[in-house]
Amino acid sequence: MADKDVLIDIFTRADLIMQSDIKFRKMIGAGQLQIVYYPVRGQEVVSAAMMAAVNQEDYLVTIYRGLHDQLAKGIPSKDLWAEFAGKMAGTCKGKGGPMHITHPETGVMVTTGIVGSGIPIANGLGLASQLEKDGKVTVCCFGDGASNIGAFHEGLNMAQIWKLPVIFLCQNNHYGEHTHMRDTTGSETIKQRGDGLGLRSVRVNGNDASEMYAAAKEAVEYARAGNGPTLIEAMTFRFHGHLLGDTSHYIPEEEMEQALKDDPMPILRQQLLDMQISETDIAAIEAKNAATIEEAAQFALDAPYPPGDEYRIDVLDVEIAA
Amino acid sequence: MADKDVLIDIFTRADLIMQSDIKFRKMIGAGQLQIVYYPVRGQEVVSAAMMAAVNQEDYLVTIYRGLHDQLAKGIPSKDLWAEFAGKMAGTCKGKGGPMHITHPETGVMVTTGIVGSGIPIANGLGLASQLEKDGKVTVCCFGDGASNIGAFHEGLNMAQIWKLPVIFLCQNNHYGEHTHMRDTTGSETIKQRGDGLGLRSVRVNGNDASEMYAAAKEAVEYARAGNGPTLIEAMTFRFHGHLLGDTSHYIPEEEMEQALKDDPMPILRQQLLDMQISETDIAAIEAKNAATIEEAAQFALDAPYPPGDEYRIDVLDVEIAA
Amino acid sequence: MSEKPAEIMFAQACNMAMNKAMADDDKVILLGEDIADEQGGGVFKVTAGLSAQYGTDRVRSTPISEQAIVGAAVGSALVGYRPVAEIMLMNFITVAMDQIVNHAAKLRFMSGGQTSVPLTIRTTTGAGTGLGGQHSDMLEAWLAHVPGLKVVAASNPADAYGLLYSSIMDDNPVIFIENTPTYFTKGPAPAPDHVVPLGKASIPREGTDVSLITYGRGVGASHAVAEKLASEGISCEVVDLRTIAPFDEETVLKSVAKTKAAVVVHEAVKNFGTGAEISSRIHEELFSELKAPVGRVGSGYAPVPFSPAIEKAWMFSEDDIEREIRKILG
Amino acid sequence: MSEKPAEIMFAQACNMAMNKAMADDDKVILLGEDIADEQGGGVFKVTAGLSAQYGTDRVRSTPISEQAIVGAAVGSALVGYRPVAEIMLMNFITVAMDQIVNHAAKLRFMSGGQTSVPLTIRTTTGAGTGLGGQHSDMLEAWLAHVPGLKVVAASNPADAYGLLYSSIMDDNPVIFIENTPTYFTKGPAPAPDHVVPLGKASIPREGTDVSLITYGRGVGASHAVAEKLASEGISCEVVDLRTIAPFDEETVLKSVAKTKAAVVVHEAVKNFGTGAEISSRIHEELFSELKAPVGRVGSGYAPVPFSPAIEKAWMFSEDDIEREIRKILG
Ligand SMILES: Cc1ncc(C[n+]2csc(CCOP(=O)(O)OP(=O)(O)O)c2C)c(N)n1
Ligand SMILES: Cc1ncc(C[n+]2csc(CCOP(=O)(O)OP(=O)(O)O)c2C)c(N)n1
Ligand SMILES: [Mg+2]
Ligand SMILES: [Mg+2]
Repeated sequence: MADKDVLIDIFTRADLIMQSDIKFRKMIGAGQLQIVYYPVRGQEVVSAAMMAAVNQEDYLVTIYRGLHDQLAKGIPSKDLWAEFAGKMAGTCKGKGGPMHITHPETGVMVTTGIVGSGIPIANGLGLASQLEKDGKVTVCCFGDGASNIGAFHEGLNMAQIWKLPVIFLCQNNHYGEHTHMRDTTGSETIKQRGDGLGLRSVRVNGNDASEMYAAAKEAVEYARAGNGPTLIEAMTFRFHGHLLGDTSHYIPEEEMEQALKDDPMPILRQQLLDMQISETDIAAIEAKNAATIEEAAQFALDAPYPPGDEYRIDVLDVEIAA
Repeated sequence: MADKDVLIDIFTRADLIMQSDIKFRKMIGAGQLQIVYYPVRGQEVVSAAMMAAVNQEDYLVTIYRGLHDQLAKGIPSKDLWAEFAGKMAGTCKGKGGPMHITHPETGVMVTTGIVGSGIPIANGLGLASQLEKDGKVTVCCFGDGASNIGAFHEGLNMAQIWKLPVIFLCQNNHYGEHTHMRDTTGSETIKQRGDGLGLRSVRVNGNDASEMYAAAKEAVEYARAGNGPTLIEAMTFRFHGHLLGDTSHYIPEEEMEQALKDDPMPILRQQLLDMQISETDIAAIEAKNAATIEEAAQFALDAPYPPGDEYRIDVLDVEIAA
Repeated sequence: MSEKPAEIMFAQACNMAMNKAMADDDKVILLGEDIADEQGGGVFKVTAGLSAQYGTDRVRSTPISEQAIVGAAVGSALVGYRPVAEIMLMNFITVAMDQIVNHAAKLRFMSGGQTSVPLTIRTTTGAGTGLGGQHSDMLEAWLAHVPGLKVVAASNPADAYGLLYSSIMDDNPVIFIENTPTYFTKGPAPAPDHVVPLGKASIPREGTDVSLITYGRGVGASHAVAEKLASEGISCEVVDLRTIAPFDEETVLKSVAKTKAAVVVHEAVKNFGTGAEISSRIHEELFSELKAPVGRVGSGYAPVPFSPAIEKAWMFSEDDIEREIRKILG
Repeated sequence: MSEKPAEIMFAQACNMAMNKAMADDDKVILLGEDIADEQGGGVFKVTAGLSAQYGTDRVRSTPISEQAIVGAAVGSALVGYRPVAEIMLMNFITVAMDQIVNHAAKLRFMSGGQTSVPLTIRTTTGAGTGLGGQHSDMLEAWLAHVPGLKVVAASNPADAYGLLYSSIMDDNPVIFIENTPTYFTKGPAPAPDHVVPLGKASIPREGTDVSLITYGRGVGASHAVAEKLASEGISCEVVDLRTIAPFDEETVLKSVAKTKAAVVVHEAVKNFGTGAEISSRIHEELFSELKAPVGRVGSGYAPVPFSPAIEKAWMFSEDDIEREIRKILG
């Protein structure tokens, strides 16, 4: 079991994620936000534990389903919410949107909407750190489905031969869009593929904060010591389908029931209680997160949209003529 | 040890390859042919044994370094030589050239110059056979270096989940262009990658006719029985560099010496002798091959070039206007 | 309401075309992510019901492996199949360009005509709905530049039906581009045997003052502008290319020879877009007859922006078309 | 012979530009297959000696993994490096288009300008030497159509030196296209501090009757034709774009405003090629001043054929340029 402070840290991040996800779904459902949203409910602990094991300066590359990673890595809620809402005050001036969050101050370098494409880019960040000798690691998140695409193979291999300080965090939620992993993946596990490529590979219950944190910590130390990359296959589940509106019709009822029973959030909360962290203290964390989210949501709704001709800025290093 | 008839068959194919390679290099060296040529000397037995284990109707997909595969599969020397020489009588009317040999009558469906790209296409042939239930297998040849590219990963995985009748023959000659495998490949072996992807994978001495033939035979039977693909990593070597003119400066002397000592051709010849096949019989095979090659080479030199405006034909199903 | 002729949605028309092709020819097979019914019949439900009807042998959900998807289509096409591969969104063809360009487009030629690749790649895209930079690009200009490929885009459900059927039955590799934002717009239902030949443009609206040469979503926008300008006495002819490459030069040149003015309209980025080729061809053939240089309308020089206001400012629009028409008509 | 000014080969000029960039800025790193000296310094030896000088940390031979190569360049560029990635031959960008188009070109924009991608992708290609369908394509039109990318091609060693240096030091992603068949042709050596700015065309030959707008290998061919026609009193101006996208409209339009006639010349397939955009822009701006429609020269509508006679017939040629000039000059 990870120690108290670590678990509190993880819980604090995970709860922010959970509450944010709930709020986003609510606001979208109510028509207050009109965006394509990839829910993260169920996967909170994976990224909370992972990001608790790295520093703010360390890099993150993630995907369209990235809210949990981005919040866990520390992007301020206001900036993130404003970007989701397409506002000028958003992390990317509203130009990127939810699928393309960048926030260098917290190390979030790329969020991609192309399955698997973050992996080769993460190597580039790792390569820079290796050359700089700056001691940073790069965390690269992607899904089980992404392990079927060529970039995964090329990227993991290059990281291994060059011993790049990159942690490949495969958040295995069993499904890629509507297709179960068993129908797309010739190997039993994703870890097996990492083994086949020669890199250090582990498979953990990503929904268990302590187990996930231990694996993350070990991978980070391994990378910082110059030993190279690790593939972490973190087993988890997503409770609200591929994107909001998806009814999860393709998930057998028993599977969903079991997954909900294994919901990592109440389990983690109970672990805190079991460690004698008081209900009051936990409630205080939750309340603080709730307040942060309320404020961020309101900020996002109130903030102005970017002007139309922003499209001519940031294409090249000079403004494009109208 | 494979039986006599099989070994004679393999030797007959391998000797044709060896003599063809020697002749091509000679003619190019003498300026009689001006083409980019990828020598196959050293890899004869791999493809001779593989193709001895399949039928003419079975499909082959191969690469720029494909002369050995194409001859072993049975493309008539005249047609092949004429294509290498860019003549209208060539397999592809001179439009494809050495890197792009197609000859459906002998099952040679694609020769690609793009590393790794034959793999996904081989799956398509396998898929057709699976749907047709025609009992055919597809042999897909590529090199060790090709195992680093995304298409390899995607292709092998798809073959496995769909149990396609495809044999992935990785001819591991230790080098991709001028780079040794150890500098590009995170795993010890290519077989390991196949294992990681969940498919039946074996590693054999491709230069040993019997061992190679046994592996080929087994893979073919496995595929025909509907069990799916096999990855065969066949260890071999290329004696004359990546392409003609390459001095192999990047190959350590001892490595080259050892490889030459292991030259599969004299070993196979000796095996025939050891099996009481007479020198006369062997010499007759060699003489027949030599005659075939002489005739093909002369034919290729004498045959007319295609007319310039052939470029408007075969682009689409209708001729393109001038 | 009961008077109205039967209408169907664009997505439905594509579904029906595939259904008919599969019924007519058992060599037609479908490959793509989530396309079978167990996975919901495609994220936009364009393939819904087809695996139930024809089985998952012929309608195959695939891994997220676009190179393998297109490769499997190329290989099976080489030996007599008519695969229809779905690349979920057009931006994802970037990972499969090798299979499309170096293989599908070239194997007929490089084999000296011994083999052919009668495959269809269906893909969808389109801006204006806030999907942002990596899910909205119109990349038809790339494919039009590749000898050996046909490129097709329909502007209405009936054409989609007739063109997709023709694409599948064509003996050349065809890229069939659908438009996500208009998937669920309706139009008159085609007759079951309705076929639209490839390579033939249509003239959905005749006019005398200017020809609007367009395709896909540009057709609706051009119609709207034509309607508006009609009230001012400006008569626009709308030419719907339907096949973008190789395009129907005869129909285009005939129209412009009549109107003596043209604007080419597309959603894709204007710079180096398909409009440039069409404009050049018109100038080359009809230079001395033109009232003014051919105008072009396309989207701006930027990735597709996420935020609605920027996306709108960036995107081709009816206003742009109108402005361009007024400019060249003086 | 001793009078002759120092000459260098094209390939050498590229080598020298990278050498200078690496010396000037230790954030310049090279990635590519076989590029380090242990592997021979590149298959065409363009990077020879650089790993000896700067170490294999900065000059890295890679696996055959073009997505990983470009991805590593993108990632390191995001945090301050100036990577130069070599894609051995241009046809192989087809496997890396996602990294180039969806990422390198878009990350500055999609991040709202927080990050930038100052990478250079060097690649080589060119027909006419019998490499056949998959090793000779000129695909610059694709890249020119992608907002956020610069596309550069040099026509002589000195420009190659000055342009490659500028490309590496540019803060935008640049595709630098080399030409294999002319790698070993010579030209005057540049001064060590010679820099050619991106976005600026040159006029290597002035003339009054017609402007030949071209780049890369088209420049030599255009010069040769200009030379030939000069004897007949036809005066050709040659405009070498050097940067294909975004191209120097000002110089092009100024030249054509003077000559009142233009032919655009490139090696790439003519249909939907870059020549269409340039031709369209000229028509749009100078329509009423032109003596005749802008001519275009490019290669034929076919994959690059292997056999020499077909390849020659297919390929753009000096004859084509001459014919086009005569056609428009009447
Ligand atoms: C190259 C590419 N192909 C297809 C898609 C469409 N797509 C978006 S998400 C997704 C599923 C990815 O599944 P997984 O990697 O398991 O991640 P998850 O969504 O489960 O988190 C697909 C197919 C894409 N974005 N990029
Ligand atoms: C996608 C791609 N990248 C690079 C090349 C250039 N190239 C041609 S052959 C080759 C080496 C391939 O090595 P391997 O797969 O081991 O096969 P071998 O040549 O040894 O038979 C390379 C890098 C290519 N043809 N295609
Ligand atoms: Mg998943
Ligand atoms: Mg090899």
